[in-house]
Amino acid sequence: MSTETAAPVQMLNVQVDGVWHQFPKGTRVIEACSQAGKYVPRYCYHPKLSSPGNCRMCLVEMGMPKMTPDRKPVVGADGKPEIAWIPRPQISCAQDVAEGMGIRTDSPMAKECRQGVMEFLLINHPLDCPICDQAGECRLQEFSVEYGQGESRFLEHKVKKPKNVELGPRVTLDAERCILCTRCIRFMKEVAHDDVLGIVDRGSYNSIACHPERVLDNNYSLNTVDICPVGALTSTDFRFKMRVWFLKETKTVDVNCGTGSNITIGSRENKIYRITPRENNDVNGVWLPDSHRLNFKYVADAHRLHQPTVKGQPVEWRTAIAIAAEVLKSKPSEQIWLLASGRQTNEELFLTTRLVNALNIKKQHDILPRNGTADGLLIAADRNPNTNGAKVLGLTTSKPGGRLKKFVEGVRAGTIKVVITMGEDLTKAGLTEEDLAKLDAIIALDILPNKTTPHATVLLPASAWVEKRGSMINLKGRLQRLNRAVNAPGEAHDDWEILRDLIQAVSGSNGLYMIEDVFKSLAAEVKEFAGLNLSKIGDLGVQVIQEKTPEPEPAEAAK
Amino acid sequence: MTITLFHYLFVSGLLFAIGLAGVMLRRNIIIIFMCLELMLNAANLSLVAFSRFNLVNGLPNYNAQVLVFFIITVAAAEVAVGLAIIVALYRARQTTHVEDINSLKF
Amino acid sequence: MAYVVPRPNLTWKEKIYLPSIVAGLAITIKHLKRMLKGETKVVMQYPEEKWDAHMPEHYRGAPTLVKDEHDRERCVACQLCEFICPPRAITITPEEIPAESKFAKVEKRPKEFEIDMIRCIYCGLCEEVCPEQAIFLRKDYAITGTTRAEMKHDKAKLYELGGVMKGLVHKWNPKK
Amino acid sequence: MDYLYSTDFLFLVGTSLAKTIFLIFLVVLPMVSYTVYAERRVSALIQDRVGPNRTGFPLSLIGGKDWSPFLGGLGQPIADAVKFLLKEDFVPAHVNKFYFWIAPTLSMMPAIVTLAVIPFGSTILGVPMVVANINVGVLFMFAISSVSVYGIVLAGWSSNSKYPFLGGIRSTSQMISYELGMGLSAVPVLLIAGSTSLPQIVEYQIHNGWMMLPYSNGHLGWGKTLLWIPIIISFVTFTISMFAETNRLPFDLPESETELVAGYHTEYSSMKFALFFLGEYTAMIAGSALIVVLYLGGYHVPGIPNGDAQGGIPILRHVPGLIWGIVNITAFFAKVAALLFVFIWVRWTLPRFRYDQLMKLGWLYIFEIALVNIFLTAGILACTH
Amino acid sequence: MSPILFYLFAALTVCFGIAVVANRNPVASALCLVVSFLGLAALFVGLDAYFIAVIQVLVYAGAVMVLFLFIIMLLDLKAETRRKPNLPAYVGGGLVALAFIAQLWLVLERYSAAHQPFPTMWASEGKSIDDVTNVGTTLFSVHNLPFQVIGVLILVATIGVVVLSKRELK
Repeated sequence: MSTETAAPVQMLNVQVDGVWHQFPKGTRVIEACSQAGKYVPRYCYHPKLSSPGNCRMCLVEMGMPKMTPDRKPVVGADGKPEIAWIPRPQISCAQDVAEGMGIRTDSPMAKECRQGVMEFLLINHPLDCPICDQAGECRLQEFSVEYGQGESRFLEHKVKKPKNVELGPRVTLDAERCILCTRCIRFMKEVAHDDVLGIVDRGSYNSIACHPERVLDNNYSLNTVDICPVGALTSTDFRFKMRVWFLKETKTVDVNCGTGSNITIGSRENKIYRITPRENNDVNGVWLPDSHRLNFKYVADAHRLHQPTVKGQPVEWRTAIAIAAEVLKSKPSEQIWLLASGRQTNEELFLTTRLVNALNIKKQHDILPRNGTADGLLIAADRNPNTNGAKVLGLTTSKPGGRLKKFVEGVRAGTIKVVITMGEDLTKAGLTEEDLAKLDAIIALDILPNKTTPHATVLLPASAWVEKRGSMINLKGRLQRLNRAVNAPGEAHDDWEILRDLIQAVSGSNGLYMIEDVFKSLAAEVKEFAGLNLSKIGDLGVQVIQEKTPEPEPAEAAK
Repeated sequence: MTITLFHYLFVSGLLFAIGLAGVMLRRNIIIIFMCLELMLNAANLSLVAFSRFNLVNGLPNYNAQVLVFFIITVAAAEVAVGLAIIVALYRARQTTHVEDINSLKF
Repeated sequence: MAYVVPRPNLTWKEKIYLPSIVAGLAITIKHLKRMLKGETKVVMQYPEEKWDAHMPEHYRGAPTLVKDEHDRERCVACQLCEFICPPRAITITPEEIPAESKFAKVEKRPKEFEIDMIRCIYCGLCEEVCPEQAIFLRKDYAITGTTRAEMKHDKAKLYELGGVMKGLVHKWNPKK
Repeated sequence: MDYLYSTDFLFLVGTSLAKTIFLIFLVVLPMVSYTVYAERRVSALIQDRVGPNRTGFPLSLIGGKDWSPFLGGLGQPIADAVKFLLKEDFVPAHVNKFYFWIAPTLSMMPAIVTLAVIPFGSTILGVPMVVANINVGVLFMFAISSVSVYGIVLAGWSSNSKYPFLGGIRSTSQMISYELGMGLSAVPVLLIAGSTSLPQIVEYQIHNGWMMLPYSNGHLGWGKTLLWIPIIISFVTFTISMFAETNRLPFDLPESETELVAGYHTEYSSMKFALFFLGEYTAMIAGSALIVVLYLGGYHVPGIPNGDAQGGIPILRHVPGLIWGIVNITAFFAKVAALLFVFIWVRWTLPRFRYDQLMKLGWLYIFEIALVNIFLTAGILACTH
Repeated sequence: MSPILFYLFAALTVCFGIAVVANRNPVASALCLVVSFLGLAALFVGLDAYFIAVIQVLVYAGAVMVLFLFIIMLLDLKAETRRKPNLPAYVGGGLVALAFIAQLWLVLERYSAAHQPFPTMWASEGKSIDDVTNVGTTLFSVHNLPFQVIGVLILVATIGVVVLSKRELK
């Protein structure tokens, strides 16, 4: 990688705990220590934010090369420069490495400093870990175990501060637990550009608060909860719901917009409790908008479709598939239209193309465009997570939704008699409910009832995005992987299985038994996926489309 | 209606026909083997029937029964050897289907 | 590396085995005879004889929840017992204590606390792990029921079994 | 056709039916359930425990004052039976349903059918106490008991699970192996008695002394003493083979708990499991009965006349034959019960064999010894007669 | 033998014989063959051949078929249930069998002796109807040489099986 860079970054020699390393110029000392395998505890420092150096947790011993009177470094017996140690500890988060610098992260002094800082930080801390939501992922807990001392020597009364304060609609503050690292303040100022938080009162009574007459209602407010190293800021939504150590963490990708932010789903016993961002510096950094993060409740909706129905009557899967195939085979291909979805995974889209081929309905398919406004940070204007996948697999044109007008006309004119929809509400594609009633048959895959489902001849319950495995291509052309966090309810099947069965019923065997097989066929047929498989995609994804695809114009598409 | 030699011989013939059909229809070597046993037993039935039919001094003709005894003995030995061969064959070819065992050497 | 157990070299007499078999039979019949004569001391006949009076202080019976002398729930639904429980007998649903409650300082309490006594193995880990000293193994050991539902102790039942336990608890300590 | 309506035929059918009902429902099945009880009680006593001692008969159900623990423990088999009947009959989803259902029956039936040829008494009112007096009785027993292996094999195979399958396979090879030894072991007795008919073998023993107690008729002789040697060998090998055939410890490898959970009936529950249990114990009773008939004089007790008041001490012949008929039946089942006790006693004394040891014992010792023993017997017979 | 019993056991034998051929599952086939053999043993009893009947059950049902079942289960043969039936073979085999039966019928119809009832058994002095004794006597006196030959054959078979079932030593 570095061979291609035009101006090679200058490398500096730095000694970390007695071992000499090389770091590029501009590396923070705290990062250099981490790279050397010596983790330095920190509270206020965050790699994506500025460094105020106010928690004092990252104190280390530091030193510069010893100089002879003629400003030459003194070389020791081992041929390396000798170091003149600074008598007082230094914070490692606010300083860059320098040539010949020496760092001691585990010297007696550094250890003692951390112990002292820990003790001070805990003076007014309520120590209510059994109640606190942060317990289990709390830096205060972790570092007091690793670097603190076992017992409290504090005998006075602790300072009482406001508890259970609603900073905003989604964030609750417990000021007693706060260690005043100011990460949240800096995040709101530097990343969200919504400078709403600050510190009020003096001395021991310092506490975080919103500016008067303002609330913390920014769409990125929940990121402050993520970066809060202690339990001071907690998510109102997740508050007291479940202890974090019970949560099964599933690495997957957000599907609320074309960005495809990397996320981790925390679930327990088939129930999702929270969604947190996952670091991927090529996509979303470490942030995630609140709107995306909280949009998972519908998955556990009581109205989820859980049994295949034919004209409203519950039937067995086999029957439903057979009837759907019967309907499709009974009509000439000109009368069939397929509405795919930008929310389908690549595998499902691929099988959809196979269905299209099996039914021979060339050009009678498209996806439903979903447009909003971009917020300039992480929310893209295209709210379909996999528009690029649909384009690559040829289910839509370069202008998604371009064929819908013709489709609506066709339905109204009566030339289109059968519609297959892959989880999309047909009324959103321009049809009215009267138009739907006019159709001979609708075959719908969906997860929740909508305006189309009551009209569906065959309704096949599918899986939501947290319930399936697969892959999607985001707007920047990055192929990323979805993983299953929970199981689909009732008899609902994976979409690809439904499609596989449908294709089988329409055209005969195709021998796919696992999602890996589907990807294998996909990789064999589509050049973008050549040489890949689901495990090769990895947690962080792979770039498959190099050229930047133009985003659809919001003004024109939002009709 | 009394039961005569005819009935026994006919049942014996039926059994033999079933065994014969089985040998021709089925392609699983073990089933074929079982059908062979069925045919042997059909023969046994007619032997015993004749033995009962042709009394010697008021007793069945025990020569026939001794022959049946021999047949059963030889059949048992044959089954043991045959099944050992089938197991060896299966180990070598992973099949008991006669159509899959079509090479002279393996 | 496999360890080869050395086999003893048996004499011809030992190889017949019959003498040793007879010797074994003699031993077993001797036990039977002694039992029949009533010479062998046998175990306690449970429902008639009980050892309740001699139960040691550390006896681990059914796990229960306790309140303090001011009728305050000690449990804050931290779910550590649920986590530690080897047979996963404990299920806790936490809830926030409403602000108007006089115990609102503690913020959190169990909405539902269930111990499935069919699963419970009386190991006492829940008692050991509890940071609030809210769960105790009491001396009830004959937990029976006629349905599975009956054997699932809910919060009310657990407090009923547990009763009151005096003493200071961390969360009420103004210094902490 | 006429024969079907003759009095002779009806009498035969009637007495056979009466004997079958008496034997199976009044004697063997209660005996089975109380053998199970005895198994538990004896094992407990041997291991210095008490065993099931409190299930009594709930007298309150029939108007008793209170629930009195009457005859502590003897109600256990009845309680067990009720429990077996009322338990949930769970059939796992992965089993081969048809064979899974038929297997318990197949393991129970042969054991009961073998009882048909056992002469369990002399005569009562002139009717011989054997359900079917056929002249190939011994062979019949061997033939039918060899069929009982199907129940176990099918149970193992249809359960579609590892432990039962291994249990089934083990059981098959074990039973085939020991059948040979058992058959050959019995041949000396048949040679000496000169018959394969079980009643005739008992007859022989009444006249010439029991096989295992040759002087019980009071006559001594060189030939008899010499023949005692092969008979003892035959008795030992036959009994060992019988243990193996009935899957009793030390040969219970098909259901060894430590390795195979419960072997071929791992997946069974409720009444289907109970049928396996009944089958095993019925086989035990049938085996014991066969040993009694072949070696221990059957229903005969020295000095006691038979049901026709024949034989025995002359004074006793004046007592009505019916009494002696009942005494004979009692004597027979007392002998069987004693053998059952030995079965149980051995079970709680000896540890289980290893599989290769079991096969080695069957093929290299029992089989060879039994074979040589036949020649020995034949030689002695040829010399002394 | 009573006609009812004869027809019952003959039907049992033949029907289960057909089931042996018709079943696609080898285990089911083997079990049907066992039932067929048991029916056959009953037919032997009807012909007063008790010894042969018992030997039939002992050897065939008790040993040979258990061996078959054992091998089938051990090899876990399920392949055939997935195969497509070979229609011409079925038709051909069926036709040959039918032709055989028709021929048999024609021959037996014309064989007048076959329609005579079975003669009644009676024992002359010095002989008994104990057929174990009688078969044994015939076997060891008249057919002594074949008996010895059979013994050698079984020995050879035993050695053959041992050699065959030994894993080949490479």
